[in-house]
Amino acid sequence: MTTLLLILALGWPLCVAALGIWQAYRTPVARRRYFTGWWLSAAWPALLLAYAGEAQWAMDAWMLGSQWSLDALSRPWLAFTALLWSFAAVHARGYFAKEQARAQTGDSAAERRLLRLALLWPVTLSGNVLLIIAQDIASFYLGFAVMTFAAYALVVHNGTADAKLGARAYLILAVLGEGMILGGLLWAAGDTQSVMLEGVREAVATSDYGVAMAALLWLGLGVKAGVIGLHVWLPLAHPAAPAPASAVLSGAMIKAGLLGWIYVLPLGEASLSPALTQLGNIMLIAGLAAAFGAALYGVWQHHPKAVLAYSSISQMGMLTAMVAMGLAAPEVWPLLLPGVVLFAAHHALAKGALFMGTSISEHMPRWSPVVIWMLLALPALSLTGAFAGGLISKWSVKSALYEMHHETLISLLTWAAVGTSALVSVSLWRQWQQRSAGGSHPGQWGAWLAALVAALITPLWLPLPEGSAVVPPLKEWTSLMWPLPAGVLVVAFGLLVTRYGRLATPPAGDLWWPYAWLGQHVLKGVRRAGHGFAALKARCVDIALAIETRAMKSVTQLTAMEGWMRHHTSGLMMALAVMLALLLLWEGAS
Amino acid sequence: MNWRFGLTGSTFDPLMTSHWALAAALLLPLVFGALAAIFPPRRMWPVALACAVILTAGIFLLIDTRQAGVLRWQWEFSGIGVALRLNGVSMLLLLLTQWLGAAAALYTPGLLRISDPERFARWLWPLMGAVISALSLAWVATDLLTLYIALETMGLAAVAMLLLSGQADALLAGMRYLLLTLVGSLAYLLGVALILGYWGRLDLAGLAEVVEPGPVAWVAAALMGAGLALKAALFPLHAWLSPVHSSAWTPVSALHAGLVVKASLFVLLELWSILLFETFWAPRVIAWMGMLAVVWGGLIAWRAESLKTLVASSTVAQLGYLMVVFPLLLGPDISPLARALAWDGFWLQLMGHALAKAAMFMAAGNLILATGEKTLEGLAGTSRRLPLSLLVFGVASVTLMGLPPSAGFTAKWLLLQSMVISGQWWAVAALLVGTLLTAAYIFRFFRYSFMETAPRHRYQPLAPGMDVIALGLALAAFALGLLAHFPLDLLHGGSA
Amino acid sequence: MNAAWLPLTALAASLLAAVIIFSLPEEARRVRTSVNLTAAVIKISLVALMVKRITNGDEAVFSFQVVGNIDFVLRADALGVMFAGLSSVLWLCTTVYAIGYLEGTANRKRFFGFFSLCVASTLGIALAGNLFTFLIFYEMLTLSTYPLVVHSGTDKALNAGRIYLRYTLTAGVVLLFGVVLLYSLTGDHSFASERGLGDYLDDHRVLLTLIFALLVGGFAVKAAMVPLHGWLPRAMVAPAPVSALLHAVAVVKAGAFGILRIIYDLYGIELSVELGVTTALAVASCITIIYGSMRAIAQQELKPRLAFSTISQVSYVILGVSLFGPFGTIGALAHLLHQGLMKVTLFFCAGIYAEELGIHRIDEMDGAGKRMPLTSLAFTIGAFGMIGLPPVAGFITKWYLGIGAIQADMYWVVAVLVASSTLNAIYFLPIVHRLWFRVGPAHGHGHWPDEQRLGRLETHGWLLWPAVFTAAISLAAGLFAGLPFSPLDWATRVAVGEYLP
Amino acid sequence: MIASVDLIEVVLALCLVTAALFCLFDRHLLRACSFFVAFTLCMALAWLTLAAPWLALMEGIIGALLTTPCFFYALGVFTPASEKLPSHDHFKEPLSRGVMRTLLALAWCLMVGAVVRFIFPAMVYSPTEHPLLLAGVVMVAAAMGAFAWHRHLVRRLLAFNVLGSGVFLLLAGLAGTDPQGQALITTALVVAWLGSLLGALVIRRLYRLEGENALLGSRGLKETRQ
Repeated sequence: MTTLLLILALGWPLCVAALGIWQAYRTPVARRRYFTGWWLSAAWPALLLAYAGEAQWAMDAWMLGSQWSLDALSRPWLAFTALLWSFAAVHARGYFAKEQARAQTGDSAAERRLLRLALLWPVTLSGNVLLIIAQDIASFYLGFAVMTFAAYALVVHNGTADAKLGARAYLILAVLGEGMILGGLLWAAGDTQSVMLEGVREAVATSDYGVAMAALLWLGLGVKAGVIGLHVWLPLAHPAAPAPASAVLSGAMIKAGLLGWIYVLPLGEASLSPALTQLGNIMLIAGLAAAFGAALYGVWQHHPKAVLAYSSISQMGMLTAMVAMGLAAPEVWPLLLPGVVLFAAHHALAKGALFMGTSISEHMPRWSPVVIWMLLALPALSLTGAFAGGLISKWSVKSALYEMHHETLISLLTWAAVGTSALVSVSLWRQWQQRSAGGSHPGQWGAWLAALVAALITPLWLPLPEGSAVVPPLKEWTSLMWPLPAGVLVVAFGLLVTRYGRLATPPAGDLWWPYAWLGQHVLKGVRRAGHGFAALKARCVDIALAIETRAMKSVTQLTAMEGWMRHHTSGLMMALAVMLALLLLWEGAS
Repeated sequence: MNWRFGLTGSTFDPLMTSHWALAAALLLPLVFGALAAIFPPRRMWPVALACAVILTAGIFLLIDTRQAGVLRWQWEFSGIGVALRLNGVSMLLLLLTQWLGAAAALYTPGLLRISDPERFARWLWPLMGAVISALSLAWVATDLLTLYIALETMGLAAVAMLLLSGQADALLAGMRYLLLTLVGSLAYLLGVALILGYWGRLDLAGLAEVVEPGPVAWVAAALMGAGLALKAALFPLHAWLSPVHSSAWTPVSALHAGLVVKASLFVLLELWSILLFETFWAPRVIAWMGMLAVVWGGLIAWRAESLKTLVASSTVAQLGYLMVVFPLLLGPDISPLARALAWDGFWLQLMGHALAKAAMFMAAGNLILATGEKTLEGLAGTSRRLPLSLLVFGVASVTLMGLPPSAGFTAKWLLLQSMVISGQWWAVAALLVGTLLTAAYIFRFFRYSFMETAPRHRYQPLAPGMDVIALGLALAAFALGLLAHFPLDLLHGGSA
Repeated sequence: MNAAWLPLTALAASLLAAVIIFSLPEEARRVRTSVNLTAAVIKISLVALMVKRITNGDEAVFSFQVVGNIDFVLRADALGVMFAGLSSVLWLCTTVYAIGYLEGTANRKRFFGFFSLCVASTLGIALAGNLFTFLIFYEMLTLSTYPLVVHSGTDKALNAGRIYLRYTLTAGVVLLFGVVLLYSLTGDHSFASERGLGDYLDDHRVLLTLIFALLVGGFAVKAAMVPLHGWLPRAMVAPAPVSALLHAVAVVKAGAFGILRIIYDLYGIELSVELGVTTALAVASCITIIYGSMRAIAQQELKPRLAFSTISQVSYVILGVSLFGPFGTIGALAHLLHQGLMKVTLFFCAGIYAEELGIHRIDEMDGAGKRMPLTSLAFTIGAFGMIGLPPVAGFITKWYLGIGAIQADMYWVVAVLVASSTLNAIYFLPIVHRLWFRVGPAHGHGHWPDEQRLGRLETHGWLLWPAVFTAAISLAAGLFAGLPFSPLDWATRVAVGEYLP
Repeated sequence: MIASVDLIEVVLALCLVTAALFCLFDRHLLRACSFFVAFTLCMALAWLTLAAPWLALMEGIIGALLTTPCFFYALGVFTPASEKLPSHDHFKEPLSRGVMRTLLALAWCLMVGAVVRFIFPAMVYSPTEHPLLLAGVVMVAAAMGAFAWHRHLVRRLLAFNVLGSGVFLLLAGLAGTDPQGQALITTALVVAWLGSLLGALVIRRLYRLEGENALLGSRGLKETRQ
C-alpha cells in the first residue's frame, strides 16, 4: 500500500506532466486548459504518503543502489512540503487564470510560458519529494538536481528583464552549488565506500578532511538555503517570479537545503573533531549575520516580495544558526531537531501564505479591506512568533536551548525576531501602498486562506513525535511577544524618518552587484587572455606553414637532380664499381 | 648462406614428371608466345587455356619441391655444363613469375581490344613469353652461363616490349635502357671472365666450394655488383626506370616493374652470397644507398605529376627496402635469428611488392585508359566514376605503404624486428620514414581522386576483367600478409 | 569448449557486408539498406552470444600463425566484448541514421562500404587477442576512416583528411616501432596471459618505459589527448553519422581502448604503477579534460563544440585507467560505454538540426525545442549526461571516477572532475536554454537558416528514432545502472576480473 | 716460331687498340663505323691467333656481316640523302665530364689490369707475354669511358660493341679456349648483334620522329618531372 503510494508520489507528477504534453498536442490552443484537476492533484499522493506511517524501501537496480525511507524527520518534512505544493497549485490556477485566457485568445507567448510552467511544475515537485525521502546519495542528488534545474522555469516564467536577471542569478549559483555538493559528496563517499547518506555523515565525522567536506556540503546546500553571501539569488528571483512559484521556492525548496544539511552533516554526534566545532561556530556566526543583516537591508526594499525574500533569508539565518548548534554544541541537537522541523514547517506555510497574499493584495477580492488586511497580517504575526503556530514553534526551539543554557543565542534569536517583525510589517505596508482592486479568482484566495490556516495550526497537523510541540508557559509569553511591537515601532519610526529625510533605497540583491562586477572583469580578463593565446597559436601556425611551403619548394627543386643522375648513370655505374672494388680491397687488406 | 639458395645440400634426382614440368615451365611460354604472334588471341579464354597449362606445370614442380626440398638438374654437352635447381626461393619466385605473367597475359587481350590498334601489337606476345621464360630460367639457373643467357634474353625482350608502344619518349627511354642494360651485362660478363679465368668453372655450387676471398673475388664482385645494380635500378643508377614506364603498355610495365628488375637483384644477391659472404663494407654501402633510395624515390613520387611516374618512382623506393636488408643477409656477425628474419622479410617484401606493383600499374593503366588523362590533376574526381579501379589502386597501395594486413606490413614487421635485434637503427628509421613518404604520395593521388568539384570528362568503358585481374593481384598481395606463413614455410622447407 | 567461429563470424559479418556493398551497383539502395541492417543485427546477436558464453565463464578464441613467432588471435574476453557490444549497438543506430541522412546524395555505395569496413576494424580492435592483431585492425581503421572523412569531397574536407592522416599515420608509425621493440624484447605476448611484463622490469626498466611512451603516444593521437588532438575538430567536416561514429565509438575510443589494453592486459597495473607512468598519464588526461572544456566554451558552432567536448570526455576514460584501484577502472570502462551513448546522441541531434533546419551555429538554435521537441529532448538528455547530472549515465561514471580518485588519494582529481562538470554546464546549459527558453523562428521570430520538412514527424523518421533510442538508453543506463548486464555491471565484472584474477 | 707468333699478336693488339680508339673517338660517324669494320676483322684474326676458329667464324659472320650493316643502316647509308644522319657529332661535352670519365676509365684500367696481373703472376716479368690481354684491358677501359662520355646514340652503340669485344678478348685471354668461355662469347656476340640491331632500328625511328637532337638521347630535363 505504502509502496504504491510511494510510486504514485514520485510518478504521479511525471504522469501529470506527460498528460500535459499529450493534451497540449491534442487540444487546440483556443480550448486548452493548463491547470486541470489532474494538474492540481500532482502533490496529493505525496501528502498521503506523509501520513501513511513510517516505511523503508531499498532497490539495488536504482542507480547506485537506493534506500528510501519515511522516518520521524522525513515524514513531517514531506507533509508540509506536499501541503504547500498543493496549496500553491490551487493558487496558481487562480493566479494564471487571466494569462490562460489570454493564451486561449491566441497570445502565443503566454501560451508558451504557461505550457512550460505547467510541465515543469510537477517535475520540480517530484524532485523535491524524492530528495526528502531519499536516504542514498544518488537519489538525493538526483532529486536535488531535478528540483533545482526544473525550478528555473518557475523563476523565469514572466520573461521580463527582472525575471531573466533573477533566473540567471539563480542558475549560476545553482550550478556553483551543484558543483560543491558533488565535490563534497564524492569526497565523503569515497572516504567511506558507501553510497548512503549516513555514510557521508560518518565520513564527515571521522575523516581527517571531514571539516573540508562539511564546508563544501554546507556551502553547496547553502546556495539553496540562502546562506549569507550565497543568498543573492533570493531577492532577485522572488520579486520576478509569480506568487505561487515564490511560495514554493521560499517555502519548500529553500528548506531542501536545510534538509540537506540535516542529512549530510553529523549533527548532534558525540566527540566531533574540534575543527568541526569550529566550523559550527562559523556557521552560527554566518547564520546570525544573515538573520540581522537581511533584516537591516530588507526593510528598505520597495517591492513587498523582495522584502519577504529578505525575511526568508533572515529566517533561514536563524535556522542556520540552529543547525550550527548541532555541530558547535552537539548535545543540544536531539532536543533541538523537532523544534527545527516545526520551525521550518511553520515558516514554510507562513511564508507561502505571505507570498500568496501579495497576489491577493494585488487583486483584492470584493471584501471589506479590514478583513483582508486582518487576514494578510495573520501569517505575518505568526511568523514573528507572537501568535499561534509561530509562537509554539519558536518556543519549541527556545525551550531546547534553555535546557542547555544557551541564553546568549536565545537573546540573539529574540532580537532577530524584532528584525523579522520589522520586515513583515514593512512588507504589509508596501502591499498596502501598492494594493490594487480587481477581484481575484476563488482559487487564488481559497488557497491563500487554506495556507494561512494551515500555517496557524501547524503543530496540530504536522506528524511530529509526541511532546515535541508544547504551548509555552505564560511567563514566557512576554519574552516571545515583545519583538512584535518593537519591530512595528522600529518600522513606524523609520517611516517617520524617511518621510522627511528621503534616502535612496538600496537595490534588491545586495551583494549580486559587486559579484557581477567582479565576474565581468574576470571574464573580460579571461577572454583577453584567450584572444592572446589564439593570436599566438595563429602566428605559430603561419610560421609552420611558411616553413612547409619553403620545404616543399626545395624538395621540388631537389627532384631536378633526377635528370642529372639520368645523364650520368653509366658514369655512376663505373664509379660504383671502382668504389666497391676499393672498399673490398681495403677491407681485405686491413 | 649458400644452403639458403639451395646450392649445397641434399641431392635428389627429380621425378619424371618434374622433368616435364620444368621443361613446360621454361619452354611453353616461348612456344605459346610464338603461337600468339601468329594467331593473335582476341578473347581471353585461349590465353587462359595456355596459362592453365603453364600453371599446372608450376603446381607439379611445387609438389615435388615440397617433397624433395631441393631439386637439381645437371647436364654436360661438350664441356659446357648447365646446372639448374629448384629450392624454396626459386620455387616461390617461379610461381610468382607464372601467376604474374598469367595475369599480365590475361589482361592483354582486353587492353588491345579497347585501345586503338598498334602496328607491333602482335609482337607483344612472343616478347612476353620470352621474358617469362627467361625469368623462370633466371630463378632456377645455377651456373653463370645460363644466368647470363637468362639475363640477356630477359633484358632484350623487356626492352623490346617497352619499345613497342613506339612513341618518341618511349623510344628515347627505351634506347637509354637498352644501352645501359647491355653495358650492365657486359660488366657482369667481365666479372664472369675474371672468375672463369681464375677458378676455371662457372657452376655456382662448385664455385661456392672453391671461392676464397681475394682480389679476383672482390673485383669480380664489384664489377658484377655494379652491372647488376644498373640492371636492377638500384638507387643512384635508377634514373632510367621511370621514363621507361611513362609511356609503356600496362602489362609490360606490370611485368617489368614487378619481376624483371627483381631478377637482377636476385642474381646479385646470389652471387654476392658466394663471392663476398660476411664482408662488412660492400653490403653496408648498398644499404646506405638503399636508405637514400627510400627517401629519394619517395620524394620523386611525391612531387610526380603523372600517375605512371608516381608508380614507377615508388618502385625505386621499394627496391630501397630490399637494399637496406643487404647487411643483414651478407654482413658479418649477424645473429642467426636476425638473419633468418631478414631472409623471410626480404622475399616477402619482394613478392608483395611484385604483386602490388603489378596490380597498381594495371589500376593506373585502367584509370589512364578510361579517362585519357595521365596527370594527377587530370585524374581528379575519379572516385565517383571508376570506384573499382581506384579500390584496386588503394588495396595495392596499402601493401606498398606497408600497412596491415598486407604482405608489405608483415615483411616490414620481420625486417624491423631483425634490424632491432641486430641494432641497425638507421635502417629502422629508413623503413619508418619510408612508410610515411609512401603514404604521402599515395594519398596525394587519393586527394585528387576524391575531389567532387572536378570537371567530368567522358569515360571510356573498360573491357570486362581488366579491373578484376588487377583486383585479384592486389588481394593476393593483401592476403600474403596474413597467410605469410605458407610461403615462408616453403622458403624454409625448400632450403632446409 | 571453444567456439572459434564466434569471433570470426562476428568479424566477417561486417567485412562481408562491406564486400557485398562494394560489389553492388550504386543504385541498389534497397538491397544495400537491407544488407546493412541484417549485418548489424547479426552482429549484435553474435555479440550477445559472446556475452552469454562469457557469463558461463568460457572465452571463444580464434587464432592462426602468421609467421614464425607471431599469431593472429581473436579472443572474446570480457573487456573486448564490452567494446564490441558498444560498437555493434551503435553501428545499428548509426547505420539507420546514416541511411536517413544520406537519402538521395551521391557516393552512398562508397560511404556505406567504408562505413562497414570501419566498424569491422573496430570490432577487430575489440576482439584482438594480442598487440599484433590489435595493430592490424588499428591501422585498418585509420585507412577505412579516411574516405569517410573526405566524403563530401570539398577542399575543406580534403584538407581535414590530410590533417587526419598526418596525425594518425605518424602515430601508426610510432606505434609500429613501439610494438616491434616490444616484440623483440618479449616475443609474442597475449593479452590473456595473467602475468604482465613484470619479469623484464629489473634489467629493462628504461626500455619498458620507452616502449610504454611509444605505445601510449601512438594511441593518444587517436584518443585525441592534448596536444595531439588537432585532427579531431577539423574532422568535423565529415557527415554527421561519421562524426557520430568517429567520436562515439570508432576512432577516438579505439585509442582509449588501446591504452586500456596496454595498461591492463599488457603491462599489468602493478607494473604501470611501478614504472610511475600512470601518474603522468593522469596529469596528461586532466590537462586534456580542462583544456578541451575551455576550448569548447570558446566555440560558436555546434559540432566543433561537441568535438572539443569529446576531447575532454574521452580523457575521463584514460584518467580512470590511470587511477590505481577498482573504482577508477570501473569508472573508465563504464565511461567508455556511457560517453559513447551520450555523445552519439548529441551528434545525431546536431546532424538532425543541420539537416532539418540548416542549423550550424549555436546562436541559430533559439526555440528549436518547439519545432523539434523529441530531438531537443534527446539533446538535452545527452547534454545533462555530459555535465554529469543524474539520472543520466554520465553521473554514474563521474561518480565512480571521483570515488576512484579518492581511493587513490588523488584529491586534486576530484577538483578537476568538479571543475570539468562546471565547465560542461557552462557550455551545454546555454544551448539547452536556447532550445527551450528562447523565442525563435518556431515562435514567429525570424526564420531558420535552411528549413526543409523531411518527414511527417519533426524530421525524417530514420534520423529521429536512433537519436531518441540512444538518448533513452543513456538515460536508462544511468537510472537502472544497478541492473545486471547494464554497462556499469559489465564494467564492474571486467574490473573485478582485472584486479582479482 | 714463338717469337713470330708474339710479333703477330703484338701487331694485332696494336691494330685492335688503334682501330678501337679511332672508332671510339672519331666524331665523323661514317668513318668511325668503317673503323669498326676494320676492328671486327682484326678481332676475327685475333681469334684465329688464339686458336679459336669457331669464334673467328662467328665474329666474321656476326660482327662483320651482321652488326656493321646495322650501323650503316642507322646512319642511313642505304637511304636517300634526306634521311641520312648528320655526318658529325657536334655535341661538345663539358670538360669536367670528360675529365671525370677519363679518370674513371683509368681507374677501371688499373682495376682490371691489377686483377689480370694477379691471375697471371708471370706478367710481371714479361709484360708483353699476353699483348692481346693488355689490349683487352685497354679497350675495356677506353670503351667504357667513351660510353659514359658520349651522348650520341650511335657512338654509344659503337662504344658498347667495342667494350663487348674487349671483354671477349679478356675472357679468351684469361680462360684460354675453354668451351664454356667460347659458349659465353658466342652468346655475347649474338646478344651484341641483337642489341645493335634493335638500337639501329630505334635510332632510325627516333631520327624520323624527333630529328637531330633526339640523337643525343634525351630532350633535356623535361622527362624528369613528368
